[in-house]
Amino acid sequence: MTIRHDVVIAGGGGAGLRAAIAIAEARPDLSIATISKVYPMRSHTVSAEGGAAAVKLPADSLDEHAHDTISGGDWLCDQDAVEAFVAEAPEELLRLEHWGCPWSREPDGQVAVRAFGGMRQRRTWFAADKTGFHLLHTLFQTSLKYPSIVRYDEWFITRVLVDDGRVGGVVAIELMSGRIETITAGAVIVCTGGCGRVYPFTTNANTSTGDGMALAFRAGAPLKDMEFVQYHPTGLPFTGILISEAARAEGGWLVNRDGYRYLQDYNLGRPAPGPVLRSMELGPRDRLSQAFVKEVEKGRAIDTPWGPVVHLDLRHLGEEVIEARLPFVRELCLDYEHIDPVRELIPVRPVVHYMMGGVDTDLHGATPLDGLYAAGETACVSINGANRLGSNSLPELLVFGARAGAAVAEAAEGRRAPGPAVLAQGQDERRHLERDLLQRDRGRERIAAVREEMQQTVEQGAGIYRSGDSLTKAADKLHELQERCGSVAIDDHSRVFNTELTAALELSFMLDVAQSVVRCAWLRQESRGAHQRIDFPTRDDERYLAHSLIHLAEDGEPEVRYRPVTITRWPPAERVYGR
Amino acid sequence: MTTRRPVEPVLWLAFSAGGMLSALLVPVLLLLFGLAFPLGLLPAPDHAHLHALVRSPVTRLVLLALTVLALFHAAHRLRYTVRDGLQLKRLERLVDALCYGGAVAGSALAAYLLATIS
Amino acid sequence: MTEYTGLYQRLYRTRVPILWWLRRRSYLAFVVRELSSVFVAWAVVFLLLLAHAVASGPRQYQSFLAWSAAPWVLTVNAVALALVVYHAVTWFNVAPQALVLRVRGRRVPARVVAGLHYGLWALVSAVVAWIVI
Amino acid sequence: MPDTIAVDVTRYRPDRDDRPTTQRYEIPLRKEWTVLDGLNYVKDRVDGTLSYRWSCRMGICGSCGMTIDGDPKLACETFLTDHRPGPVRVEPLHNFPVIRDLVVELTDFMAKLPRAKPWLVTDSDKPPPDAEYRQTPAEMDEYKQYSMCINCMLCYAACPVYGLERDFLGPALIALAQRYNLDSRDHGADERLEVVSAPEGVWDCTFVGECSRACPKGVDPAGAIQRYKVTAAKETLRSLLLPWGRR
Repeated sequence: MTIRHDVVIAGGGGAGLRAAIAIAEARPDLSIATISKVYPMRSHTVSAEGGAAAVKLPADSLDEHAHDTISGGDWLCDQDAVEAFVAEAPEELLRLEHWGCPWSREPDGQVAVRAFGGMRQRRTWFAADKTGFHLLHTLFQTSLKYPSIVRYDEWFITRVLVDDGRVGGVVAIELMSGRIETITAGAVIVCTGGCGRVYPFTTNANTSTGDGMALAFRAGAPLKDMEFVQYHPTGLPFTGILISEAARAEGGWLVNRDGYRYLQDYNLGRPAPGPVLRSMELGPRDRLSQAFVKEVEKGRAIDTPWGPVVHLDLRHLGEEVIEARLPFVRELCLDYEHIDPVRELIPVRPVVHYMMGGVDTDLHGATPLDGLYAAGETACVSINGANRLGSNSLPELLVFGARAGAAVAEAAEGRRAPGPAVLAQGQDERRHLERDLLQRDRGRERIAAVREEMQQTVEQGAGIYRSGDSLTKAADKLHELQERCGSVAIDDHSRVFNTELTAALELSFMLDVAQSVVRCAWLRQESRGAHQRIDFPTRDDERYLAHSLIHLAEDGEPEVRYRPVTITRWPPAERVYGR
Repeated sequence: MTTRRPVEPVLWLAFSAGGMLSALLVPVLLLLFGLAFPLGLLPAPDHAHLHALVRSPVTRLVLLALTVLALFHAAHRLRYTVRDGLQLKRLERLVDALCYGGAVAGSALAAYLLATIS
Repeated sequence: MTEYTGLYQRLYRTRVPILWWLRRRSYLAFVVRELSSVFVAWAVVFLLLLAHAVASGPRQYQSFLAWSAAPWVLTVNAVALALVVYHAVTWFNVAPQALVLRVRGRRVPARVVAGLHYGLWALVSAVVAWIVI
Repeated sequence: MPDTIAVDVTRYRPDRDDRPTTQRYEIPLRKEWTVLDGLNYVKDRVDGTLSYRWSCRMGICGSCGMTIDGDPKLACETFLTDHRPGPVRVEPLHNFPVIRDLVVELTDFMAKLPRAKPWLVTDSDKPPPDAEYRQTPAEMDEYKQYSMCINCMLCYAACPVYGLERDFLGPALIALAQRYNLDSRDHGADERLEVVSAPEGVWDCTFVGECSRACPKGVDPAGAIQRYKVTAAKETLRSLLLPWGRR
């Protein structure tokens, strides 16, 4: 059976919904399928806490936002993309306001903005500390207005179909029934979010398994800058639940076992009682996470059953500020650590949070593969470079979700009926799923065992600090795990809501992503932003002011190329914080 | 306003008003006349005093309002409790008719009784 | 392996048991609250009979008093009083959820709204008792 | 503290079972483990065929609603140690058809959702301003609480009326309608009234109040419904008393 739509959007989170609305507004005649493995409001956008950056105050300027972003990204950002991004971010956030997003307000009724890490001005719009939640629900509820958006909730995409160099649709499983369908479309926009679950300790939801990255990669699109993985400096031990950067933006301190604000030892400025922009706790995430590792090496962290931690101190902010600005932080601490940040120190440690890399796209979300687009964390337009600044990801998914939608709406004019090759591939994939996976009788490996080994491998090989050695070992191990993944046991032979089948598919997606990360990290022999090589501790603009692009070559093996970074107005310079 | 069944809001208003009025008035009245006087905990008021009281138009009006609204309050609650508690959705119309019918009849009787007090 | 399951027939649907309101204490409390209305109705009927008796003359009033002292009437009234008080308490407790009061643009806290109701209750009761006695 | 605890999990595999059965798993009892961690332990190490939904594991995505020891709960916010000595009874949410194991069917809610027009309805004659709508913190307070719903469906599982009346719009949906009605930027209250004030809207609610007690995010759907009744009643009175009025 085949279902036909004009556009397929893979993923129903922030980027996917924004793209869908953009198309529905521009071209109500196009039929849009949003296919997501979860209901839209479960998407990981929901977990974003701190806020969304866009120039708002008169004292601020687009150029300053651009410069903060570019220096924050250690000059690996494409500056034309950054300029487009900062220019459109304000109107996107304003549009959200017009759609009903409950942005926090100043007493006079204006939208309030807060400070954020690495930003020279206050420009982070926020809805208390549940910004992602409100943003996602606003987008989802607004999307219900448009009859041309057809939702396929809880459908799992297993393959992007390509015929003659052109994308023709996807194959997806309806989880509720187990139906496997070919859904054809002239364009596919991949908006499946990040891949934090490749690592053992992450803020990311269970669903962030890099599906879209792997799907695009397998379809022939390149992945860009995959070696840049962001560790957020403040996650709760054991769970990895995120404690928002807003906690530091409101004035929280990071202290070591001696109660000492250790960031002053890492070229991030001198401590002041209140928050100082681009200084100390408001430095960028890569530098803060690296400082943590150094503190542990110096023996100044606090040991817990879940590894070393430092403390986040909010006590001096007082109950009123915490309740008004950080209620979710308090709720999470109370629920999961049984501590009250009003009176107690919060144990925190760095935790994998965001993938700077992703599917290579241009400024309009288009990948080099005809008909394939990407937006959001899945994509790499290159505004985040080597390290994303906090609160840039939400406006990114809006700006580039909308741009991808607009591009698709325009390009859909010349759409063709899917060729027989696409349908044949769909049949092929269906047979593969039914025969090789659903009927698999004997498997030697447990899915979870392979997954855990992969996660430990990637953490040890490509963590906050990497080396040629650690990466080589990781690459070998991942190769072995890839083999073993082919024989994992799938005891569940039911068609109905078979989460063991999806877990096996996700595992194979994650292994593709993990291998890309390790390979690109091994090849980049320099330290830049979130990519810190012990054996190459300095930035090397001569050789590596360039994006890595990994793609499947003709022979089916991955191949890495480089493309120069686009520099428009801000030549590479030293990253300066605290001065 | 284009509510399809404006009768629901009206019934709900009567229910609410009855609930409020009976919550405020009934406990004390029942405590006095239902328990305190019969049990001799308090001396029962003499007839002349009460007679003067019930002859007053204000008392009669209050009593009428209380009775009518309390009956509609009871009808409303009973209707839903019977419907949901005994799962009699299919007999909903009959249940409604009996409950509100009872309230209307009771109200009429109350009005007659209170009007004929001399 | 099974073929397509004809899923819509295979969803497992439970029927709500007829005694669903015994399954949770809160459900039972709810049903009791709703049934208190029967005793509210009884109470107003009782008061009507009283008013009628008073209007009919001293003799009828005396016999009403005697009737109301009969054990079964006393029992009914004791139960009724308990449930009417339960009605009043549950009514005032949930009132703040339905009633939003504002003073100078600020929402009056739920506790205060409930407190006002209880205060009014006490006042009304006192006035009624004073008038009757 | 004993180092294991039993969980009794409802299993239902539509291609094998006619009715749900219960399966017991012994799992380690750790103080930082939630019921969700326990289920994940089972899924990863004991029985890969167990199906349930979960995603964010931090109480914001709303996926992992289940009936735990009789109460509708988020599995990721319910700690095993609070249910000692066990066994912990884990069932699918009540009032919903079961697809499989702990996975329930939510299509009824998803289909009803658009009917309440849960989006900002603005004056269609006026283009949106090029600045933000002003909204004071006090104006935001009016609806903020109702905007915190995560659609976890616990309130539907707690609501006996929804169990009896499939047509009932239900707590979360009416609270969501109220969220927009009370938003100072919205002008859609009249459009929503038709749906919400229908018999299967607010009037089906008997104010059991369990929805508000079940809500893990402090939303008060029962209050939203009662407030809606007050509004609808006022409107009706006005139209009855002033039939020649503005409408």
